[in-house]
Formats: sequence, C-alpha cells, structure tokens
Amino acid sequence: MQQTAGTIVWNEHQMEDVWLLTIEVPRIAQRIKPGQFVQVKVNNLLDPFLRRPFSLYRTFRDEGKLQLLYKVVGKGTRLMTTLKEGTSIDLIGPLGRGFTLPHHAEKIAVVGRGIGTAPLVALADEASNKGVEVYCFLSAEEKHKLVGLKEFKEMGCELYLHADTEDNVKMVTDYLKKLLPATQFDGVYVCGSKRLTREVHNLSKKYGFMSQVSLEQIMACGHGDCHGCVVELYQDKERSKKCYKRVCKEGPVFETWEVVGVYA
Amino acid sequence: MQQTAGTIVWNEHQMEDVWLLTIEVPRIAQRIKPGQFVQVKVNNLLDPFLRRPFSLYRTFRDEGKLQLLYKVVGKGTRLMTTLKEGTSIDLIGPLGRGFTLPHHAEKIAVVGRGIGTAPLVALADEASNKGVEVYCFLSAEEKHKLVGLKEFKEMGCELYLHADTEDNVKMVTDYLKKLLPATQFDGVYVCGSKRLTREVHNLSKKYGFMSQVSLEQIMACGHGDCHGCVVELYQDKERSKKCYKRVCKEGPVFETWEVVGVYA
Amino acid sequence: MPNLCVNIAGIKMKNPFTVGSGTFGNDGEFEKFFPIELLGALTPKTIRSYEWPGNPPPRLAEAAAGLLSSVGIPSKSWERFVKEDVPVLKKIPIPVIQSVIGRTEEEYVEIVKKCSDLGVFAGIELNLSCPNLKQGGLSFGSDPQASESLIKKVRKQTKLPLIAKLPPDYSNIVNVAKAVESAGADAIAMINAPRAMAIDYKTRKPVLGNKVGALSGPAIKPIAVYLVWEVYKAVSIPIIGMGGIVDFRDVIEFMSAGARAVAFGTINFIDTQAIPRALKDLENYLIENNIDDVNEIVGCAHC
Amino acid sequence: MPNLCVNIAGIKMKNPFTVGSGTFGNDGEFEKFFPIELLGALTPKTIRSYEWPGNPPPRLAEAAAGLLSSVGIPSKSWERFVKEDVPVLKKIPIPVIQSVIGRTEEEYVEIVKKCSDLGVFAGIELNLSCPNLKQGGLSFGSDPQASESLIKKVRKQTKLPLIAKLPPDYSNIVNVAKAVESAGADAIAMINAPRAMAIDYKTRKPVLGNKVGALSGPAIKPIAVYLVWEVYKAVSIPIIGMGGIVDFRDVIEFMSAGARAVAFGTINFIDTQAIPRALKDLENYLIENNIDDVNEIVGCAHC
Ligand SMILES: Cc1cc2nc3c(=O)[nH]c(=O)nc-3n(C[C@H](O)[C@H](O)[C@H](O)COP(=O)(O)OP(=O)(O)OC[C@H]3O[C@@H](n4cnc5c(N)ncnc54)[C@H](O)[C@@H]3O)c2cc1C
Ligand SMILES: Cc1cc2nc3c(=O)[nH]c(=O)nc-3n(C[C@H](O)[C@H](O)[C@H](O)COP(=O)(O)OP(=O)(O)OC[C@H]3O[C@@H](n4cnc5c(N)ncnc54)[C@H](O)[C@@H]3O)c2cc1C
Ligand SMILES: Cc1cc2nc3c(=O)[nH]c(=O)nc-3n(C[C@H](O)[C@H](O)[C@H](O)COP(=O)(O)O)c2cc1C
Ligand SMILES: Cc1cc2nc3c(=O)[nH]c(=O)nc-3n(C[C@H](O)[C@H](O)[C@H](O)COP(=O)(O)O)c2cc1C
Ligand code: FES
Ligand code: FES
Repeated sequence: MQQTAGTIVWNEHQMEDVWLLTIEVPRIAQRIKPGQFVQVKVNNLLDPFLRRPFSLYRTFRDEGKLQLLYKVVGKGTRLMTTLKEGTSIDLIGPLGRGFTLPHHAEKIAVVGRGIGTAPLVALADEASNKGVEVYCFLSAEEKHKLVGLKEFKEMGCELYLHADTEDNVKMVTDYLKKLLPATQFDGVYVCGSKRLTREVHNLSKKYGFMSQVSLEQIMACGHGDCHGCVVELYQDKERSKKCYKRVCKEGPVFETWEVVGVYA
Repeated sequence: MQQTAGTIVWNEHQMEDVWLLTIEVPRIAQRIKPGQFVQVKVNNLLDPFLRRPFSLYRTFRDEGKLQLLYKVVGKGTRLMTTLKEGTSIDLIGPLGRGFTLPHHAEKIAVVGRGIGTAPLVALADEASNKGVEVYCFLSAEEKHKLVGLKEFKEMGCELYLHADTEDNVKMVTDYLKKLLPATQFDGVYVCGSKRLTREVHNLSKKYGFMSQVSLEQIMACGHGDCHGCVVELYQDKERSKKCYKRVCKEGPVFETWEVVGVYA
Repeated sequence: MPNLCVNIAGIKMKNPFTVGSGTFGNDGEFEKFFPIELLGALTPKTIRSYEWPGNPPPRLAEAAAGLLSSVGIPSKSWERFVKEDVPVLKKIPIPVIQSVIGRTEEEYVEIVKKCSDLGVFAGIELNLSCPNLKQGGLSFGSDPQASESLIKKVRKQTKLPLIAKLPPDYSNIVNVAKAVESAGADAIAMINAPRAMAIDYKTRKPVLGNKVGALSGPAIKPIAVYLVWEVYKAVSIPIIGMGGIVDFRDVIEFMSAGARAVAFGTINFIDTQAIPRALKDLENYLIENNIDDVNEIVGCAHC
Repeated sequence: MPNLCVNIAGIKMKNPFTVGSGTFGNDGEFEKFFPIELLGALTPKTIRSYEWPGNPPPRLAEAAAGLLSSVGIPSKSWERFVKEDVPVLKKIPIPVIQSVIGRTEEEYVEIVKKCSDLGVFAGIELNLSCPNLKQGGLSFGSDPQASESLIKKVRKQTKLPLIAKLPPDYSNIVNVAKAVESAGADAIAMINAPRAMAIDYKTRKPVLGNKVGALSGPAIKPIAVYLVWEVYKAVSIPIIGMGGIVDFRDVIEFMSAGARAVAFGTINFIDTQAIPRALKDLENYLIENNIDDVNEIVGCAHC
C-alpha cells in the first residue's frame, strides 16, 4: 500500500456513461489483485475534497499499467473525464482485501450487474490466465449497458446475459441455477446488486460453494484509519452476532454469509 | 454590468509568467472601457472560491472579443493557464470606474510598471484610435519583463523604457520630467508602482496636469456590494479628511491626489 | 404549480428566498443582476443610528470554500439614510426587512423606533451577532439574559415583526433562541458568520486589518444546518436559515432542518445568478417530487 | 539547522508535529506511509475503558473543503487493548500521548489510572470534546465547572502530563481553558471538530446514521486559528493546535496564533504524505527566514 503518482496513458469513453482510465503506475500495477481498489485524487484542489475509490478493472503488469472502469455519477467522476493523457494522477493502493481464488479452482462463476461488473473482469482475467474456467452471468437495465462483454469474450468465458427491459421476470442467476448442481463451481463472485447477492448466497447454501461479494461504502481514507466506511455484517458463520466491519479494510470483498440478511 | 458566459478563443503564453487570454463575450466586450475590469470565475468548483479581477487589456468590439493579460502569481492564475480554447468561461463585467480621457485631449502619457501596464494598453489603444498622441513610460525589473512593448509600438506610441537592472538610479519618470513643461499632457495615467504614482503625482502638482492611477485590492464581489475592497483615501481635494473608498466601485481608477500620501 | 409562499411572523413572502443582510445590493442598486420581485423579501445591510466608517482594510481574505471578512458594518448617518436610501426602499415591491444594530440597549431601542416610525418596513431584524464589532451584536446574541432584556425593551418600540439574528454559538444558541422567543421576538434568523481568522505565513501577522474576522460561505454550511436543526427543536417561532447556501439543494437542506425561509449570502458575491437559478430549480424539485406546498418540507428531516 | 524541538508540558517532541487523535494509524499500523520517527509525538485514537461499537453507518459525508463524520469512538475492551495494542505502542520510538474518554467522571478516572499505570505513555489527552457522543466528552468540554471538577479528580490519578482536548465552543472555550489550567491540566489540545450535519436533498433526511456529526478539514481552519488565538491570550500552558491543517503554511499559521505543537488530522486520510512534506517545508521555511528556533514563532502574530 502506498501513495504514488501515476501517469495517465489514456482516458477514453467506452459506452453510455462509462469511461476507461489507463494509468501507468508500476508500483501499484505490479501488486494489486482482483477485488482490491485504489483511491484516486481527482484533481489537486480542495473540491472535491475526498479521494474516490475504484476497483481494479484490468492490469498489465509487464507494462506497469492498470485500468479503472468508471461510471460518471457525480462531481468527481465528471471531473475524471477531463483527465488528459500524459498528465499525472495521485493514487493510493493497492487497498483492501480482494477476491479469494481457491488454490485448485477449476471453474468459477462471476455474477455482475452494471458497473459492478468491473472488479469481476479483473478476477476473470486472473482466473482464466491460471487456466480456471470462468462462467459469466451479467445483468443490466438494458442490453447495451452490459459491462465487460468484449473482455470476457476475449478471455474465452462462457457468457450468460440478461437485461431488465428484455425479460424482467427472470434474473441472470436463473441461468446459474439451471447449471447447478451439474456444473461444480469452486467459487461464485458477485458485485453490483443486493438482489443478485441474495440469490447467489441462497444457491451457495444449497449447493455448498464458496461465494463472495464486493461491497461499496462512502470512504474517507480507504486504508482502515478513519473507521468511517463500516457496514453492519454478521460477525461469524453462526450469524448470531452482528458487528461493524470496514469495507476498505476487512473488505471490500466479503463472504456472502457475512452480508446477506444484514446489508443485502 | 452583467454575469455572462464567454468562450475562450485562445489562451497563450506571452513571456515570462505572463499569459494572454482572448475571450469572445460580445455583451461585455462592446461595453467595457479602459481601466474597467472583469471578475473571472476560474473554474466551476469551490476551490478557488472567489472570482479573480482582471483589467481590460484590449478589446475588439466588432468581433465581440476582449483580451486579458495576466501574470501567474498563485492558485487562480495558475489554473487559468489550463483553460482550453473553445471552452466556456464565466465573467462579470464591465466593472468599476475606468480612466477619464478628457474630451479634447491631444497628448497623454501612460506610466506603467510590470503587469500594471496591462490596463494602460487599453487606454493607449482607445486614445490613439481617437487620434490622441500617447507617450509611454514603461518600467520593469528587467528589460525582457517590460509589458505591452509590441502593442504600444503598433499604436505608434512614443516609448521610454527603463529596467532596474540596467540603471537602478534613474526612474522611468525621469524621462517624463525632462519632457516637462515643454510637452503638455492632458492626462498622465499610472499603474503598477507606488513609487511611480508618487512621482507622477508630484509632477502633476507642479505642472498642473490631470493624473490618475489604477489600484488593486483583494475583492469578493467586484460590484460594490460587499464593502470588502476598500482602501483609505483622501475624501476631497483639500486632502484634510480621509475615508474608505471601494476599489471596485469608486475605483479602480482614482485621481492621484486621492491616493498619494495615504495609500501610495 | 406548487405553493411557494411562506409566512414569517406575518411577513408574507411569495417564496422562501431572502438575502443575508450585508451580502446583496447597495447604494439603492438592488436590481443589478435580476428583478427584485424574484425574492420573497429583501434584507438590506445592517444600519446603525449613527455614521460609522467600518473596519480598516484589508477586510477580506479567501478561505477554503469560504470567505473571511471583517467589514465592520460601515454606516451612513441616519439623515443620509433617510434622504438617500429610504426613497429607494419605499419603492421596493416586496417586503423589506431592515437589519439594525447598536452598541448598547439604548442604541438598539433608538434605531428600532426610528425604523419602525418610517412606515416602510415589513419587519425589523436585530443583528445580535455581528462578529466584527468590539461592542454590541455578539455580546447580546451569545448571552440569553442580555438578549432577553434587549428584546423586551425593543419590543415596546414597534409593532413590526421582530427577527433576532443569532450567532453560531454552540453552547448558547438554543438558550438564546428560547430567551428571544419568550421575550417577544417573532422569528429567528441564523446563522451569522462565525468568528474566524487568518495569519499570513510570510509575515506571520493577521491578514485582516481588524485581525479577527468572520467565516462565511459553503465551508460553514454543515455547522449552520446543525444549529438550525437544534433551534428548530427548541422554539416554535419561524427560522430564516442561512450559512453557505449555494443552490436549491442547500435550500431544501435548510428547510428540512427546520428553516421556513432561507437567505442567500456570500454566494451573491460570486454567482449573481444563484438566486434566480435556485428558485427555478426549487420549483422543479417540488413538482417532480409531488410536493404541493413548500411549507411541507419545513422540519421534515426531524420525522 | 534550526531547532525544531518543542516541549509540551515535559513531553519532549523533536518537532512540533503530532496527529489528531482518530485520524492516523490503526490496528498497530502506524508506519504504513512513512517512518513514525518523523513525528514529534504520536496521538493514537481515543480509547474507552470498555468495549463500544461506535455509531451506525453511514458515518461519513463529504462537505465543502471538509469531512463530515460520526464515527463515535468505537473501542475494544481494555483487555484486548492491553493485549493487542499496548505491545505495539511500547515499541514506538517517540512519545505516545494516549487519548481517553469517559461518559462519567468515574469512567475518566478509571481509564486515566489504567493508562497511567501501564507506564508506556508520555502523556494522556483527555478528550473533553467528542462531538458524536450522547454522554461524556462535549458535556465536560463546554462547561467550565464540569471540566474543572473532572481535571481535579483525574489529576490525582497520574503524574503524567495531562492534556485537555477542547471543543470549538465560542462563548465558553476561554473559560474552559482557564478552568482546566487552574485545575492542573498541563496543556490544551484544540480544536476538536465542531458539530455539524448534512441532510440529503433527495430523501430530506439526515445523511449520517447518527444524524449529527462533526466537521473537520480545511473548512474549519479559520475558526480553529481564531480560537487558538483567543485561548493563547488567556492561558500560559502550551497549546497543541489543529483543525484543517494541510501544509507547512497552516503549521506556521497555527504556531503564530499561539500553538506550540500542531496536529495533522483529516488531511492524513487524503494525503498520506502531508506530514513528511510539511516537515521538510517547515525546515526550509525556517532556514530561508533565518529563524533559529521554531519556538520563536509561537504566538508571534500577537505582537
Ligand atoms: C471499494 C469501491 C470500489 C469501487 N469501484 C468502482 C469502480 O470500479 N467503478 C465505478 O464506476 N465506481 C466504483 N465505485 C464507486 C465510486 O467510488 C463512486 O461512484 C464515486 O466515488 C462517485 O464519485 P462522484 O464524485 O462522481 O459522485 P458524488 O455523488 O459527487 O459523490 C459524493 C460522495 O459520495 C461518495 N460516493 C458516491 N457514491 C459512492 C459509492 N458507490 N461508493 C463509495 N463512495 C461513493 C463519493 O466518494 C463522494 O464522497 C467503487 C466504490 C468503492 C467503495
Ligand atoms: C481591479 C484589478 C485589476 C487587476 N488587473 C490585473 C491584470 O490585468 N493582470 C493581472 O495579472 N493581474 C491583475 N490584477 C491582480 C489579479 O487579480 C491577481 O493577481 C489575482 O487575483 C491573483 O490570483 P491567484 O489566485 O493567482 O493568486 P492567490 O495568491 O492564490 O490569490 C489569493 C487571493 O488573493 C487575491 N489577490 C491576490 N493578489 C491580488 C491582487 N493584486 N489584487 C486583488 N486580489 C488579489 C485573490 O483574488 C485571491 O482571493 C488585478 C487586480 C485588481 C483588483
Ligand atoms: C461581507 C459580509 C458582510 C456582512 N454583513 C452583514 C451585516 O451587515 N449584517 C448581518 O446581519 N449579517 C451580515 N453578514 C452575514 C450574512 O448575512 C450571513 O449571515 C452569513 O454570511 C452566513 O451566510 P453565507 O455563508 O451564506 O454568507 C455579512 C456577511 C458577509 C460575508
Ligand atoms: C474520522 C475522525 C475521527 C476522529 N476521532 C477522534 C478521536 O477519537 N478523538 C479525538 O480527540 N478526536 C478525534 N477526531 C478529531 C480530530 O482529532 C481533530 O481534532 C479534528 O478532526 C480537527 O482537525 P482536522 O480538521 O485537521 O481533522 C476525529 C476526527 C475525524 C475526522
Ligand atoms: S475509509 Fe477510512 S476506515 Fe475505511
Ligand atoms: S469587492 Fe465587494 S465591494 Fe468591492
């Protein structure tokens, strides 16, 4: 974990309100793992005051580069669209606890909705590089808002897509359900939807696979010092006691049993 | 006086830490007079919080354009150097009381030091367009820091230059002194130096010409409402009573008798 | 169209917008940037019953998301006020709330009586909170007893609605608010700018001529909203909320905390169009949220 | 090289820099971003004598040039503190000032005694100002009598330097400062973050789980500098100044106002290199300005 200046390699509009930021920052790019995030200082002024957290989207370790996929939602992300190639950007990272990919995993599933798919691309990338088979279950309001399609395809993932507008009875996890228990997953990873998180958790209880979810919470420091980013979660697997856990430190990736029934 | 959005036509580095900003903003460009100023919102964030005041440097009324010549001194002016062609910029203007050019003026003198020369370029421009002869007395720390040389030359002004490094005994007003009383000036206008203001004022008393000075003070509103930009000046020509006058409203151009002995 | 009218102690405002005293208009120029009818009420700069030069320059310094100022309420003589300003104020087609200050109870009483007798004002705001004066203002507004005694005396001088403008004084503001209410004040305006200061790191001396100044602008908004929230719980007279308002979102924030009207202050110096824009945005907000009457949102964050 | 050492009531700091309690380090991780030896003293987060969960989320909101927070001082049990934290704190090679809080006088007395008996701390900071608690903290720090009585009781429990951390309470802070001084406090830390609040304009409900929070960061700096300026005039014990410090210029501003040491707070969340950079810049400043001893600038804005 360190604070360091990166150089913007490019910053390009991807689709709808989603942009892709490529940063050359070897000291972070070479260490950061899927599910971890960086804290971005959007400009060098006092407005906006706080850094903005973004998950790792892709990393090119040899080139010392990493990519963030960001959705324009407010002042900070709007300013990020004006970042210019060749200029410097201040980052803190790698931060948080990323996804756990079991040592001898053979097959995993990622379940993402909207921009929440971003960290799952990083995970699928790592997994498929290790020869793990990745099934992708992607959801969005509308088909053209699905995130990471091209990337997952290039990695050779099996894709299951769902858009609310086209079929709002079904959920993308229905595809997952159909594959179970015939297909055995060593881990299922979800991000971007409380509803999908609950679904994945229920399936995981039924079929006994490990399932993790990446959470978001407003952050000040991003590195465990301010105690501001807590969410209320179950303390232990018995799910009898609740406690506050820091999304930036104990998370952002949690086991679904920690989350479902309290936060999702 | 109005708040309006202009379009940046260009923003180019001139010399040293001096930049030239050309803005298309017909509603201000067609009304603003030499010695008046505009209040610039440097970005649309809360940092910097206040607008920044800049005097009219040149105006191209037919094209609806005006120019500001600015020196990079702090956060606001540093941000101004990043303003991009074609983008919009929020201005309030025209503001303040400009220079008085007597109706039947035949000959005037401008005495400027450093970036303080900027409003004098506007004045010389108007005067020479009206057929008034303009003598320019310019001073700077070093010769290459003299401001407005090219512009004054193009207007056909008579130039007298002085740099501290080359001759630090003399002052540029010594040239003016030599021309007096043989040459008759209908007005002498000074900006950018308390010492030069005092000199001009003393000569004006001796030789009876009108003399004006443009002042600066930190401003919040720039349009008379906050009462924050006052300086202590003489109230009347007897110079017995002092009072506070607003630089943005009663000024920024004052008679030298108001200023000298109190503020300069 | 949703109802925007609010009633501040009998002052009928056609919308909840006024301006912070000392932050809008001057020399009779109230329409430099938009028609005055856009406002629900006008609150011109505080006056004294006597001529006063104000504080020595420099009077301003920029702060983080705020302005540090120490103007010190310069004032013309009462005679010049009557001759030069009153004729203009008479013609203002909206309620005018005149803000006044004194160094002593007697001076407050004098200026309130004089203003009331003019017959041009819709209400009188007692500035109990000027942070930039050696005497008066703050010394009343931070003391429940002193403010109660003052309001009682002043109350006898006028039938006009009396608005007490309070300083942002954490431990006392609730007690002062209760005291002015029980003494007969009809409304509360809050907050005035908190005392603050800057020191130049180069000279290591205070930046302002008066050394101490006051902080205004967005920097203080979270403090102002909190104090409105507390005072709303303690009193039943209406509150005019202010402190860092910039746009319609801030208006909704203050009204939800308990303000029935709001004042735009420092933002007027920087964005002369803030008020017209916020008014339009507020209307749209109410329509989009199916709120028929702006009064519905007053204090709604407490439920 | 200019002298940077300052002495806070016997605590020898090799430079005037410490951190605002609750804004730096955690879980024994004090060196994530720079060697701890760069600091003159370490002030870890306030502890209680009992386990406490802290306030419900959300605990944070962004403000203009500041942070709104309502963490509420979560605390592990004393047993876990001794087992997990104390061994780490023991190894810290600079003075450690432990901040403590209680809901009652008894709880303050208990935690001070326990901390003192550990023998690892260079001083104890009494948090009399936590803005996010229902009981304790603020109820002492805004009341001269209550704080005097508390300090007297606590004083008997320890020979360690006692630092009283005060809230930014305009009308009382000078009296509270005098009271804690006369009751035996050895230094004053100020300011804690002022109470503040935000309301979501969409839901029209408070943003924070705790409803009320506290404002920190550059927004409050002019207020903090002013209060240090006032307290410096009133007491002779040293002041640890804080509130919105970002860089060496702010350090000079606080010290010129009267602080002998300074604490970096919220900025640590945003710029983890603020402290090392400011330290270097301060040194250069002193050299360029021919100042041999940083103590020379303490209070120099008053002359
Ligand atoms: C661990 C983590 C990873 C994230 N990864 C991504 C990602 O890969 N791509 C992406 O587009 N977004 C991601 N987000 C969300 C992203 O941080 C917010 O969308 C962004 O901060 C919004 O900033 P803004 O200034 O545009 O919006 P504003 O509305 O102006 O933000 C206001 C405040 O709210 C905070 N905030 C708003 N939304 C969020 C949020 N969802 N989470 C945390 N803070 C928020 C901001 O930090 C700011 O303090 C992530 C969030 C977290 C916590
Ligand atoms: C009527 C008038 C006309 C001016 N015309 C010109 C011009 O044509 N060209 C030019 O280069 N400069 C001009 N100035 C000065 C210019 O406004 C300042 O240099 C500029 O505001 C500095 O901003 P900054 O953010 O870069 O500096 P900072 O140091 O960051 O400014 C800090 C604060 O001080 C204020 N400030 C700093 N210097 C001045 C100053 N000299 N006058 C007023 N406020 C100041 C800023 O507004 C800001 O609030 C003029 C000033 C006035 C009052
Ligand atoms: C330059 C200036 C002058 C002010 N003058 C007065 C005044 O004369 N009377 C008064 O009651 N308040 C005065 N105020 C306080 C404002 O009316 C308002 O209460 C305060 O600034 C907080 O609101 P804001 O943050 O929106 O500016 C003044 C504020 C500023 C910045
Ligand atoms: C998230 C957060 C937690 C804090 N926790 C404590 C605390 O536990 N004890 C304490 O005395 N002050 C605490 N403070 C107050 C700071 O130590 C400091 O007094 C205040 O934030 C002002 O300084 P700043 O503006 O530089 O942050 C906390 C502040 C913040 C922002
Ligand atoms: S953001 Fe500070 S602890 Fe998580
Ligand atoms: S800057 Fe506001 S009155 Fe001049």
